[in-house]
Amino acid sequence: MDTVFEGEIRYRQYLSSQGDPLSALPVWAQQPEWLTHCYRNMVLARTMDNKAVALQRTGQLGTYASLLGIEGIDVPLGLLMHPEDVLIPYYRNHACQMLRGMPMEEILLYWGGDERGNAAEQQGEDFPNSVPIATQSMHACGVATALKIRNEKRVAVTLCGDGATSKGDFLEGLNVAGAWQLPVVFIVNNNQWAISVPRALQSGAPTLAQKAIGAGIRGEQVDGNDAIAMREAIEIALERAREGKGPSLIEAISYRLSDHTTADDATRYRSNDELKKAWEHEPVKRLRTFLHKQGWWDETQETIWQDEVNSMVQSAVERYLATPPQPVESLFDYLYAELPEQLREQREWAMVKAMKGGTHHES
Amino acid sequence: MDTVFEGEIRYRQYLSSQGDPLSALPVWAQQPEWLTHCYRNMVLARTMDNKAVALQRTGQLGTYASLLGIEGIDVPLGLLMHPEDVLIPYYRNHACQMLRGMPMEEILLYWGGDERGNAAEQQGEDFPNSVPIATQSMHACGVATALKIRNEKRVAVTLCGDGATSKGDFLEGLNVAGAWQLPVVFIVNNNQWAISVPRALQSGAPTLAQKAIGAGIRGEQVDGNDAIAMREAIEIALERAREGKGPSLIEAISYRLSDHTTADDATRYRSNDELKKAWEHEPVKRLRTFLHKQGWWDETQETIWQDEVNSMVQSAVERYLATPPQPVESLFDYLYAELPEQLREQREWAMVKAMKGGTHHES
Amino acid sequence: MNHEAITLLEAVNLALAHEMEQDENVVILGEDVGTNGGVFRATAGLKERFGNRRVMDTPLAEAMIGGLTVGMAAQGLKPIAEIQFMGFIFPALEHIICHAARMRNRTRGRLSCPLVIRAPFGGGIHAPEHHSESTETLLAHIPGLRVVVPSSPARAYGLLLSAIRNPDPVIFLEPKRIYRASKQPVLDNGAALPLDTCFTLREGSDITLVSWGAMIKETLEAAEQLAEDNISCEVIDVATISPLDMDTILASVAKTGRCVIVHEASRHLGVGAEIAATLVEKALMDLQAPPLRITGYDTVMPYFRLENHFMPNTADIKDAVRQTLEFV
Amino acid sequence: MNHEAITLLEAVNLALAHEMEQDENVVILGEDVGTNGGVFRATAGLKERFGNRRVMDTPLAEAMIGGLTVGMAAQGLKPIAEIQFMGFIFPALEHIICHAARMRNRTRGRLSCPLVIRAPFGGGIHAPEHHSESTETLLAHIPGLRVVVPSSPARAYGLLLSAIRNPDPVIFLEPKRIYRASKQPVLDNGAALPLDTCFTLREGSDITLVSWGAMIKETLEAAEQLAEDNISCEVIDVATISPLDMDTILASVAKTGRCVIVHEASRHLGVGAEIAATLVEKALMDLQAPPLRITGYDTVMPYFRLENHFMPNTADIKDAVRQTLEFV
Ligand SMILES: Cc1ncc(C[n+]2csc(CCOP(=O)(O)OP(=O)(O)O)c2C)c(N)n1
Ligand SMILES: Cc1ncc(C[n+]2csc(CCOP(=O)(O)OP(=O)(O)O)c2C)c(N)n1
Ligand SMILES: [Mg+2]
Ligand SMILES: [Mg+2]
Repeated sequence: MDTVFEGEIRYRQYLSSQGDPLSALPVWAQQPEWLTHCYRNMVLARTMDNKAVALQRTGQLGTYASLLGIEGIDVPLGLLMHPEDVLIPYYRNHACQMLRGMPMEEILLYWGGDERGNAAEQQGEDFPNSVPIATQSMHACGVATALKIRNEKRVAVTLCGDGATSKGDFLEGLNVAGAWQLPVVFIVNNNQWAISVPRALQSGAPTLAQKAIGAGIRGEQVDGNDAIAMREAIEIALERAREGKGPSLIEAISYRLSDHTTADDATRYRSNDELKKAWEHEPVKRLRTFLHKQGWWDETQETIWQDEVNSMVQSAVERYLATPPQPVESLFDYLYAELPEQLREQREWAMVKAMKGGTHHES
Repeated sequence: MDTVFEGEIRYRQYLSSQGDPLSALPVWAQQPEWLTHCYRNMVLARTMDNKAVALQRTGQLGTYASLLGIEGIDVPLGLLMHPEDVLIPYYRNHACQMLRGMPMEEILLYWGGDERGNAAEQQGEDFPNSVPIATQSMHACGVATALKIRNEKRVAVTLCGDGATSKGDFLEGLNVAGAWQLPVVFIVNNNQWAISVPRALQSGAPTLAQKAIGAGIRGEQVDGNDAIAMREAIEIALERAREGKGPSLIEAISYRLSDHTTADDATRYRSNDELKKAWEHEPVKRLRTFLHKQGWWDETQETIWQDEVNSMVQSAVERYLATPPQPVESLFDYLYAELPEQLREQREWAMVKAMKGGTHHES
Repeated sequence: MNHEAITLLEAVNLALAHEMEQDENVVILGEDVGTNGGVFRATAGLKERFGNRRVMDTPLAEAMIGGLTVGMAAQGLKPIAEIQFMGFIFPALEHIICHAARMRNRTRGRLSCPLVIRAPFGGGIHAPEHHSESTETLLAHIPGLRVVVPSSPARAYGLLLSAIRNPDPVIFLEPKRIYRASKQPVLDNGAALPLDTCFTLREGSDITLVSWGAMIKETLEAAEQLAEDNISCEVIDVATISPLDMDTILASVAKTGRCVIVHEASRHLGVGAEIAATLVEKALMDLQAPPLRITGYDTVMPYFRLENHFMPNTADIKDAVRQTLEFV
Repeated sequence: MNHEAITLLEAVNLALAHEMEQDENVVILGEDVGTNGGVFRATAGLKERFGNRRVMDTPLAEAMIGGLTVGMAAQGLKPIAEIQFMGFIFPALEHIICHAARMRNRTRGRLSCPLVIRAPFGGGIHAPEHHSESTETLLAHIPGLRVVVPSSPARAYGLLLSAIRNPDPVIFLEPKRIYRASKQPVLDNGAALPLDTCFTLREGSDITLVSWGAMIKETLEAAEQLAEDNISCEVIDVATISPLDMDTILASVAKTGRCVIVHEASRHLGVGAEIAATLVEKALMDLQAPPLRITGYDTVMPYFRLENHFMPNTADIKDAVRQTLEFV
């Protein structure tokens, strides 16, 4: 029997969990600038995240999906995408959204149950969070199709979790990206869990990156806790897409260090031991250790930055909390470019009802 | 970068298009019995098919999907599946259905627009034709799950076209089959066209078999015009599934020698040259030539068999044409195990309306 | 035998456990239904009790859940699939509409689909986007399906038993707003409640209030409050949305001459439309006032900060009742 | 400028070509829409004329078609997706319902989805299973969408132009039974017809007949035949199923006092239910008889040998009119 196809998946990693280089570093990683910048933003993201969880616990935010453990993926990505690229995120990419200019208070507004959290003009053409799993993969292909049709040197980047790779949308997306050679990059945040379902139950495939093989596109596996490896992988993929060399799939191996959302209790289904081990590999400490060892970052800088970051987050929270709710008409006013005649009567009712005051179920 | 996964796809073929062995044949193929039996059934299938097309052309059948070009896949499969296995076909597997006991007139009845064509008791637990593309792939996984839960040594076998491999159902099906190690065999009839869309536009993957790699299951490519190769591939896959060794995907390379259906006109989108070339590789002539060369089949046998087959088909057609339509109540009587009270009134109306006679759009 | 006071959610769990115990063909599948016991805990303890061959955590794919369920059911299992939230049911619709609802009809009874698809639905719990819609119309319009919505722990228990035992596909929509809202003693005796029939929860003579699911709470509240003003409301819980038992509603309206229909779903082609249309078709002469519909708006369900504006409330129902009674 | 008599199908093709010519953001995608020009030939010649960057044969996956369309539209293209038959639209519903219909609302207008999804629908052409259903309710119930159904070549041309130009998502359902049923001169002048409004096709004083799509044919036929008996029917083509222009229907019924609604879709929660419900809500006092619905049954669309039993016909409509007129 002739072999008619051969494929392989390789694994990219530079830093050990202890922050030591495992092989020669890329040239750019021999300089402090980018990596300290990256680190600062990872700390900012984590601080914002802690605050968001705290807000939820005190009833000031809705159900919230923590970004804990995704910093090594989202922060490099946010720094590397061009402003004119298009981010088509899932619901865990607040760090990347922030780096692309979305004000922190808008992020909170979204998780506070307000559509205006998707409306920040700084979001440009970026998509809002996608709640229906994996649907964003396909939107990214649609965006990439538009970019390709118009011959623009822009890239559509989309993210999803390991669980999402089981859904048709993700798989159909990979396939059309390959068939049409679209300028799109798929990043899978393989954080080992889809709520309570472990990675092993999602697929019999030993890697998720090999789903790229099924679609005939480029795929690789990367240590998602290693910001250096992630930058390398993302840069290559962005560059290829931008140059018309086709799509890529990056499986970034990470770990969901938080509960699935604030509505979840992960102790019901995963062991403390596993979680404790995962913390040994986490991206923020890893990069900090590396920077320390390089002499590019020290405790004083850390303290100063922590203070700075805390006050940035605090003022964002204040702006968020000061945002008055939308008027009831807002239910109607963005449904269509122009409200159809037929809906005017209901809009009136809604306003009258709101004026009459208290609805039965108090907010 | 470490290699964390390697995979390959191999191609299985024994007979050249001229019916000459390309390598040592399996032991069973050194005897005439099975192969002549297989050949006879291929001729039967083709004769039935010609007749069905003729019936459609003369207004005695509805839109019909020809099986021309699938004989090398369907006939071996029909002969190799065990009676207790479950066939979950697509809409082009009449030959396999017939070999599993479905009377030819029932096949015609189905294509004649009558649900009773799915009701033949000889169909046992086999599924009816699946019109919504690729949905059957998932049903096969559901059937296989049931077989596995009950610890039965039975196999679910499902087929689809090359176009269907782009649809989420097929891909989600491969994935769950791998995750759960289900006793299921997926056969892709890669006949190069999905109506007017050529194989190359469906996927950037050089083989469709490699979609198995994406799902972490066994996959291979087989010459679907070579009944010997198909028997080998099918036997191995069935055996593995039956023994609990997991699912397989077989990409059978064939060619749709007909229009997509009788409602299609393929000259609009594909060249006569291509079609003519495809006829050089077709499965029935290939096997006949091989049998001739082996001295296992001759012109006299051919003539006798043709006559026999013609009369078998003819009497099936007569039984089909003599089947009176179902009464109008049949619209209601199989919707639920027991007709809900709520529908009795409509059932009455329907009967009254039918009695009043001629509907506006004459049948 | 359990007859403690339990929540609707616990009643669902109890019915599932009861049928799994009785019939080894009953199996459960869905996202997070196993170890986690479901994100709402509806399947809590079942995997431990019945093993992972009968309680299956699936990969994350609703079309797949729908398709697996069809395949399993056609093989004679009685699969109960959980769709985590009704807002994620759409990828499964092809399997539900084209296959589950048709298998028996398509094969003239040779194969069938004795399956249940459970999904929590409706608003009012301040959940994220897509977690609060009421799109029962999409399923209720499909011939060959049954769509059932319980409104109390006891009805959840009894109707779910019937749904599981039913030889045809049943969509079982669970109003999550009242999952834990109140408790009621439920005898775990395997006694089913009938499908395809309304339940009259309160008798009355002035007006008929028709609702289902979580809105039964506000509807009963309205009836109670109106009673203080000597307005006597009959309250009907539709329970099975499709096929719809209009006979009970018609009989009630023949008596009261007036009707208000209450549902959370959007108004345009909500199930209330069918009820009102059938009322006027079959009982125009009984109607002393137009049947009014108190419903969600024809807007997208807003994010939770404004969701209570979308949801009908007790005051709305009372206003509609008064308006109906004043109609001349 | 073309003003030959053309079929509805040709009118669709003409409108597509017109808008592609006018606006380079208009692109077409779907299965077999390119080289083959669509299985019904609705896109014939467009790939040759506008190239395969603007007329795209997609891989076979409807969820993907839905999702691509959303992504393209959010980028400012005006994609027109063809779903080969409406019976295959289900996998795309998640994208249509959760994204296309919500993008503008979700982002408070920052992004939008100016897209059209075309699909042939309805029975009567003796097609295989799943090729003949009328499930417009499933889309018409969804806030944020528009659902449009033409019933003549001229309306197909004018409404499709509007649908393409509309800044929001439009589902454009093409009644395939009348794709080639008759011809009408259509001026290819880019003149659009308004959405969200009914068309009164025939004025009358005794009764209002309301329908859309292919059933307009039988409805007009019935009106014609009834005129011979001096029964004067007003015939309204709803055209935009959602949002529904009830004003036109209410005004007509205010005049006639009677109404028959005709549609192919199943009765239970068919669009007729909403029309009847709104009629009684807003015009109970105008109604001299219950509005009747002449519809498909609440059964699965049968295989084609029996399909004509399922479909309403002219005699049914005439019977309903007489019954309504006799109501006292
Ligand atoms: C279509 C759909 N089905 C189910 C859900 C409910 N749900 C939300 S997140 C989630 C798990 C996702 O896991 P994964 O893709 O691994 O991403 P992670 O949250 O781990 O980052 C599920 C099942 C959903 N949002 N959408
Ligand atoms: C979900 C769905 N979409 C579209 C169709 C219309 N359709 C019928 S057959 C077909 C092409 C199938 O091609 P392929 O899978 O290669 O099978 P083949 O007919 O070539 O054997 C299409 C698009 C359908 N039946 N179902
Ligand atoms: Mg995950
Ligand atoms: Mg094909």
